[in-house]
Amino acid sequence: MIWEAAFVWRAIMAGVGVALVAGPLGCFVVWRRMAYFGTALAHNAFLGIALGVVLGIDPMFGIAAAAIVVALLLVLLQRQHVLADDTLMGILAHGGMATGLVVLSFLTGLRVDLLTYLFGDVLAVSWTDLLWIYGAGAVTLGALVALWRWLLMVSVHAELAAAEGIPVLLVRLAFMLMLAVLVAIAMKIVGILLITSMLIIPAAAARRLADTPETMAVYAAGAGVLAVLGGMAGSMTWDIPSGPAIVVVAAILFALAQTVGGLRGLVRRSAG
Amino acid sequence: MIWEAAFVWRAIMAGVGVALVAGPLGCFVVWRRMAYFGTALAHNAFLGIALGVVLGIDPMFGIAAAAIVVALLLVLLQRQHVLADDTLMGILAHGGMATGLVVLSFLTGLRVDLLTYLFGDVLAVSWTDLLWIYGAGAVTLGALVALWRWLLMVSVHAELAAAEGIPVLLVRLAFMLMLAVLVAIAMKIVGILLITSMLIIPAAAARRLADTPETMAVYAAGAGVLAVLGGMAGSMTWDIPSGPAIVVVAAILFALAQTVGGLRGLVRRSAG
Amino acid sequence: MAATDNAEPLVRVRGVRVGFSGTRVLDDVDLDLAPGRTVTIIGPNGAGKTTLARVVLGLQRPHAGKVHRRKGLSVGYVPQRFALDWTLPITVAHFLGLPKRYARHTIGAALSEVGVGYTQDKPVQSLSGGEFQRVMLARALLRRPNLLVLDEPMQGVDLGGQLDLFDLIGRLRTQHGFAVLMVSHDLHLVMRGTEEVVCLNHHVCCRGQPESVSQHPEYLHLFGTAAARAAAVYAHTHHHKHTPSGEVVPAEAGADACPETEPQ
Amino acid sequence: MAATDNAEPLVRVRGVRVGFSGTRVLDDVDLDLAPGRTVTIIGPNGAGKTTLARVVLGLQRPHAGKVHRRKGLSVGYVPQRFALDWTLPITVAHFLGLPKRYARHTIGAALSEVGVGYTQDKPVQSLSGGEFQRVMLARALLRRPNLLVLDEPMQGVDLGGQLDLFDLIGRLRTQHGFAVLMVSHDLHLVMRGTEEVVCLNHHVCCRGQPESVSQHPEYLHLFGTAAARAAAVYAHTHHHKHTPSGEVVPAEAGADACPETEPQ
Amino acid sequence: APKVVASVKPVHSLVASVMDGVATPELLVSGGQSPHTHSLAPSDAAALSRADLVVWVGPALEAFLTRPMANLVDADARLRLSEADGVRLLETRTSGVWDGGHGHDHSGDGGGHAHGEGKRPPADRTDPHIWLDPANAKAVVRAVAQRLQALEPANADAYAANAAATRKRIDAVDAEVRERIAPVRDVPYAVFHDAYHYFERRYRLNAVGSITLSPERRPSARRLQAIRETVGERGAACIFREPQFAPQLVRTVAEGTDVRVGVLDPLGAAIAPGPDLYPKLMRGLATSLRRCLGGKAAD
Ligand SMILES: Nc1ncnc2c1ncn2[C@@H]1O[C@H](COP(=O)(O)OP(=O)(O)OP(=O)(O)O)[C@@H](O)[C@H]1O
Ligand SMILES: Nc1ncnc2c1ncn2[C@@H]1O[C@H](COP(=O)(O)OP(=O)(O)OP(=O)(O)O)[C@@H](O)[C@H]1O
Ligand SMILES: [Mg+2]
Ligand SMILES: [Mg+2]
Ligand SMILES: [Zn+2]
Repeated sequence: MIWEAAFVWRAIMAGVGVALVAGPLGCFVVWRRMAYFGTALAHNAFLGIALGVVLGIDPMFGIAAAAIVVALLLVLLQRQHVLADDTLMGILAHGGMATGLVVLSFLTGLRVDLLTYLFGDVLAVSWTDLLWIYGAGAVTLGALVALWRWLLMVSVHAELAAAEGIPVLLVRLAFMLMLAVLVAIAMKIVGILLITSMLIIPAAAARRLADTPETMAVYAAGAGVLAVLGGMAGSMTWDIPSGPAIVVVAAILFALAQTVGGLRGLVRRSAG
Repeated sequence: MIWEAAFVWRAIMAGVGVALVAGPLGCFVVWRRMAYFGTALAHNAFLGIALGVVLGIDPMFGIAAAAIVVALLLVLLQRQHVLADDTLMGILAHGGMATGLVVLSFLTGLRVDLLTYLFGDVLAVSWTDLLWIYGAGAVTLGALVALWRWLLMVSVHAELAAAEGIPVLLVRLAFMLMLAVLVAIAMKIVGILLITSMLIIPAAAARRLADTPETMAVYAAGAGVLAVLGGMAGSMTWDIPSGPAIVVVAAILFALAQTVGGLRGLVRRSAG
Repeated sequence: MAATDNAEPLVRVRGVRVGFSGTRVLDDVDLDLAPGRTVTIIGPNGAGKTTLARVVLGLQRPHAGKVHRRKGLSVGYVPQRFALDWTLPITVAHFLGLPKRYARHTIGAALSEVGVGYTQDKPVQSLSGGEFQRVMLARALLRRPNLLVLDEPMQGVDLGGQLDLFDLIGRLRTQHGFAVLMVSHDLHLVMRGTEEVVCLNHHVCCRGQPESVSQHPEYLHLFGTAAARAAAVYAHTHHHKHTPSGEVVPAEAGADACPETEPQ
Repeated sequence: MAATDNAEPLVRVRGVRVGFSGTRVLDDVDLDLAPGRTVTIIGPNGAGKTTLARVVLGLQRPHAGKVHRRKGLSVGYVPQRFALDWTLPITVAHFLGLPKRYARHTIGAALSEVGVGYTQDKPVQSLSGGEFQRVMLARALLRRPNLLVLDEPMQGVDLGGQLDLFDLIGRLRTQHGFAVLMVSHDLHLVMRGTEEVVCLNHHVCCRGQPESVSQHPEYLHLFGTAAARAAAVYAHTHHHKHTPSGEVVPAEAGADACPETEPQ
Repeated sequence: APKVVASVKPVHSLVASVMDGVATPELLVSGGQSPHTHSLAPSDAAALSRADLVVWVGPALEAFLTRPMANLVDADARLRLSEADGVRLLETRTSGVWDGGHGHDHSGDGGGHAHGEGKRPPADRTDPHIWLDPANAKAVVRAVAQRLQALEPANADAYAANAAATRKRIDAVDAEVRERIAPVRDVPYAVFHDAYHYFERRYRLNAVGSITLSPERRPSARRLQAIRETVGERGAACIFREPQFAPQLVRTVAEGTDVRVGVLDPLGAAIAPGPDLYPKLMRGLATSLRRCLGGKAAD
């Protein structure tokens, strides 16, 4: 049977690994209104590749460099307090992509396949990829746990946090870099569609059911894992691409959570 | 000379037409934190195409239908007040795209040229396209002017607006539909990269220089037109693609505005 | 509802109940707002005053009971909390012209009347707390509404300003005959220029004219000590504790504790 | 700066100037905050009180002058305006445990002390205005700071609550010896339990112990009538106008109008 | 029989032809799907991971296969045609306007060098449409047959025979195309994307330029104008679009001139997969060229 194939298990493990990190990290993405961040990084991958070629380095490093530049620019622009984060990320995303395209147009004769990064493929994950995912995941989760309360405080009220002595700028920067590194690695391995979905959708699904930030993080990780398992099962059963299948299951979980949350609200209210 | 070619003039006219509408509309996109909306619609174009094929209708209508469904779903989900708009749009974007991919995977033999929607091409604009742009543009601008103060009031404080008798839900819906129709049409003609950039970047550039919503709208339209002219000139001088060139010029204008705005702030402060 | 017989009320609230996640915030509340009259709601924190104002405005759907608003009602509203972010460039003058446009000198006059004429060309977001409250009030008054709903409008306004603004509201009400629904904590100020006071603590504890209410046992129960202490504040030494809703009134002092409240 | 000789101040502000787009909000302001002492800033709306508090906290960089904060300073802060949106699920108890975790009974006790023990498991966003202010105060006190900065902390708090909370702050200050910087409009309340009062109207108009300040000509100029009227509020009829900053003090009444202010 | 997977239709056709009567290879990108937006279904992944031989051109064409090839396919089951013996590679052209000259080797602007063994262009600059040169198709057949023989010596003879037959058929279709195109060989024309370098060189056609290097790169206004001018100056008779890409750009170039618009289908999108696809594809190209350049517009 197909379930016996090693690639299926690697795919499940990769998906679960991504889900476990993306869930908690995604909660901050949802709280801080950074849903656009993954997309912004993905759009800049183009520029990263072009950079990699110009500088003669591995495109992967080019992409990572572009991601870090985007994160830094975002933190810089945020300090102006005049434009919302989504606008800034939109500008960085499209500005970066357009710049990448312009640079590429000078590098005549070069072929770049952007869409590979868009769709990626969980089914094509290698053992080395798994190591990368779990390695970067463990580091990210560790940093997240270490910074958890500071990050929360900054999300609640940045000025209050600053007044109370939390290094707001550093905390923000650390968060952006964590996110940038995770997305850059996962984008290469499972594709941008899957990684940004896994950041946003399970966290959003968890919101209605959670009372505290911590439970939301745990539920988000759980919802992500469920989506991976459900999506892989669906993918095997109907022979549909696995990445999209996982995302669709995550979206269904979100819809369910909305319904359950809504019903719970109704019940509580009539009890009141 | 190249300036004599009709396609150049059509491209400039198309770009200017898009800029004139996208500038003012984009201000609301920036204020309402909806930078993600264009991307969300674009991702759902996939689903729209698939729908079009399944239902046997023109993909353009499928795309428009998907755009309207996204707009409606967004207004519906917004009413819960629990998740930020960017999160909701992220879910709709990725959920829709994944669903589209899954549906497409059943429709083997179907040909989808994603790249056309992503990049479009101002250089390939026909006279009919120009009619569409200016037609839809005029309608959108008219509706925008008519709803301007209500829209502003809803953006300032939705509850206050509702208390004062403004039909908040309808106003929101009207705005979403305006945006959806404009993006859907422009996406087909000039590509999603260009239309979402023209929505966000000129408006953001105008922010630092404007004191009132109206001046911001006018500056945004102006910045958009400048970007189109500059970008087209660049594309004719150097061998760079027109769409990306326009976006890059817009991004440069944004950076300039940031600098000018920052300097102005400094001057004012030391005067104080 | 003695005071409402002379005119059809603008808003009529009957038997309204609102609950959030297991607690009843409003329980069987009646309220009438008649043209030209001021109703003031007082009550401890968390009593449901804001919730009641939102019910009146149609922003909060009651979970039971009825709310009837007269057709064509035009409302001026000053919400209790309100923060505007910097993404929208908007000056005070422009904000006052939303959604209806007014002549610049009308706007200037309205701002001067609340004491912040100098803020006209400032960005709304740059205002100080008290300036912002004044601007909100100017905007609400400028609309010449039938009904003015003010949820603690004097928050952060300096003391001289509070008196002036109370007087201004009273004067305009006399001129234009609108109804006022006010939420306030300041018992001293409240007692001036209001026709009806409603003491609210989830249910209506007592209501009536200021003079009669201040004699009411329920009123004294809720506010008596506080009012007395406020007057004696300079000479006061503190040795008892008075906490707000949910803690101050013992649990069994719910609806039963208010036999004086008129039944619906 | 008479009162600051006995201890090295926690925060020392000297000659601070802050301007926004052409107007000077703070001009040559000095301030010392010493352990165990309360400094209260009073002044009309728009006087720059919040701006000064933010300068003290390091949130606003002064455009001229110096601010020296003692190393290892731990701060409790209650900002004037603050709204939290619903995207973050967070209960009151959890909010109090940010960023430092406390035992649940400690948190419960802190909340009960400010009179809102019953909100412990409510979402922060669902609190009423007064409940929220109380929670913010509880959180600031729980941190056992060296310096407590309270920007109109009693906004929306009911009257009984205000008295109790003032007493609570005073009691804890005596116990733990922290410094308090308070911004307030309530002159009656302010005058209790504060060592120093600073009247601010862009520049320091006068400063000193409450008793001496209330005799000061600048104080009377700024607040005299208001204070008198507040006391006489029941019997008061209004026939003069008193507007806040920028309008009340005529333009030429700038720094020159304060010869009594000690030069820096 | 060995389990064989081929990436795109033309490659699949050549492999199927070699395996004719023994087994049928699997095709990954079927129908009109683009190798650009393809994502693997589990059955595809399973096929790849079980395969004894996977034939693809290389990352320049099937970018989506890069990681699956590395991670799912056994190292000794991979066959990258762009590295196969005997396949002559061309570097992608850097300019959109060519001096034509019937496919002679031109260096310099618009050039694009032929690479024999030993000096291959870097992977990201390789023109991947190798099958459009029958000589390369024969090299592919040889390489595939060799691998199959090594995999399954029992059927070595069958493979050898099939390969020989296939090469013969390729020769036949080569001659047929050459003959069919001969009358229009000197007629200038332009194409949508630069996919036909191999074909032009083989048949010494007079292509004057392409609108874009590859479909995902949009042309500049300057390039578009240059190609328009070239089309005018060189008197191009036709400009060819491709079925999977929107026709607007081609229309823009043709606008205001009497250039006809034709269709070329270099991937065989409209042809049923199988051993016969390759000859049909080549003949189809010849027919389209002949018809349009000879005076009839398509669509
Ligand atoms: N959306 C909500 N969800 C849950 N509880 C809520 C919600 N809104 C209000 N509450 C609760 O209802 C109670 C009444 O709130 P309300 O704002 O009406 O009080 P209030 O009388 O205006 O108090 P204050 O004087 O402090 O402004 C409070 O305990 C509050 O926590
Ligand atoms: N970021 C800013 N940009 C421009 N002007 C500002 C800014 N912040 C404050 N101001 C202006 O500075 C002045 C002082 O503001 P501040 O908030 O310090 O006053 P305040 O004394 O706290 O008043 P209130 O009693 O009303 O809270 C106000 O007129 C305000 O409009
Ligand atoms: Mg309230
Ligand atoms: Mg203030
Ligand atoms: Zn007492």
